[in-house]
Amino acid sequence: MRILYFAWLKTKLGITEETVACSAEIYDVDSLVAWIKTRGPQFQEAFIDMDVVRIAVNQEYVVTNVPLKNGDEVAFFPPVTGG
Amino acid sequence: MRILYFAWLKTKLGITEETVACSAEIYDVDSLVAWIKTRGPQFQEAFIDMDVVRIAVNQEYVVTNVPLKNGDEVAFFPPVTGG
Amino acid sequence: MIRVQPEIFDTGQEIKRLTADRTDIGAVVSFTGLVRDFNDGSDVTSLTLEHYPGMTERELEKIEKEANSRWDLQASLVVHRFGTMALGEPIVLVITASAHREQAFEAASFLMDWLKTKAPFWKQEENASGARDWVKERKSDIEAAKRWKG
Amino acid sequence: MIRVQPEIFDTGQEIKRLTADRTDIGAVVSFTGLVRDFNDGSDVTSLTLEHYPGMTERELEKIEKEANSRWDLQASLVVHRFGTMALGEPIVLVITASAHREQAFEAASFLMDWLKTKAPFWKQEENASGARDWVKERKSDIEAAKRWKG
Repeated sequence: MRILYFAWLKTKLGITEETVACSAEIYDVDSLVAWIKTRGPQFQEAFIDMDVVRIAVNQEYVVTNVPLKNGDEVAFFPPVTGG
Repeated sequence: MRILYFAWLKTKLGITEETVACSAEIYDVDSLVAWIKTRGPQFQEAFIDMDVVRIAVNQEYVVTNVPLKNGDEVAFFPPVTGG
Repeated sequence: MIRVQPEIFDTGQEIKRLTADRTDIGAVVSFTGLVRDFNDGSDVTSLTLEHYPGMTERELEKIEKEANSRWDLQASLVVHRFGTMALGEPIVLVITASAHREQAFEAASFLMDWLKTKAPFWKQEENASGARDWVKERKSDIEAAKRWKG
Repeated sequence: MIRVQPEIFDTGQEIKRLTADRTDIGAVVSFTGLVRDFNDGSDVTSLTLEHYPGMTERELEKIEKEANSRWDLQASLVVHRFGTMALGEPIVLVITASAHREQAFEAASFLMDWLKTKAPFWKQEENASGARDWVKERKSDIEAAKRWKG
């Protein structure tokens, strides 16, 4: 899976994009987020309040937990502020 | 008084503008309209339905009867259709 | 600012002129009304607008002043043409500029609704057979203007 | 039509291009969003917009499609820039063209409200002291978007 981070999530984590393989531990959005939070204090902190994190799978917003497979594109970003 | 007619009122009456002196007979909007209607069938017809005639005195809309004096500018026109 | 003129205008140029060198404007809304080929089902070939010189300017100024009292505008412009115009030509232009978009949108919409029912202009349409007809007042315009009260 | 680009655009030229040689359009509404010097009280000197290439286009297309399904539009255009832009420069443009003005006004307002809450753009403001801050989501934008339901 391709994982993308935007705006302050990108700045805070220092990552724009990474590749993560699906596994017994990482198989849906919730388990992916849980795994990301184990990677260090800045990850823990960035994902502590999921009310300010938006999630898109394959460039579509998701608001519930959905299954993930290798090849998916998952993006994490703050509420949008364009226009 | 200067009397002005616009749009279909002008076309129907064949008058753009005329001067009428105030008198014992013509002293307010209602008496002016009453006098105009005596001037011939096309005048009678043009003013038969006052719901489709708008009146301005000195370039301000009036919706009630107001007194007139020499020097006033009185305009009769249909509901506006600009924009 | 208001202008009543027979000459054609350019919406883009008017927007540029109104907002040039301004860095306090966040939102600009423009409305352009154009001569279109069908009005209420009849085939229009050209349009002639008559107006009441003097009163027209007074009414447009009043309407613009009212918009500026109701909304927080940084700039506003109303341009209305008179005379004969061809299909596709612009008739009327409203521009509103504000720090916030809702203000600019509402003020522009209000300006058009009030202008439509208050500014002394009358449209005469010419159709393919050469007949000229005075355009009738529209109920929808009266209803639209009522939204804003006052 | 939608476009996502770093280049500056000209509202007037875009209106012209969209309405050229059309005689069926009665009303054109444009909204232009500009970089302004104050946002929520802080002194802004420039603005940088990040976006999510691919998803941005998809979202804008969805929003434009939704507007065209809700209102009777003869033409519509959404242009959104990304990258760094100076004070006074345009950020976003929405144009709607319709036979009737209410349709054009409402659709333009809707497009902006949905774009503000759905299109994946993020603003970073630079202020006089060189500090860069990510702009926070506005409650008023969320409320505005709710007006349209769906």
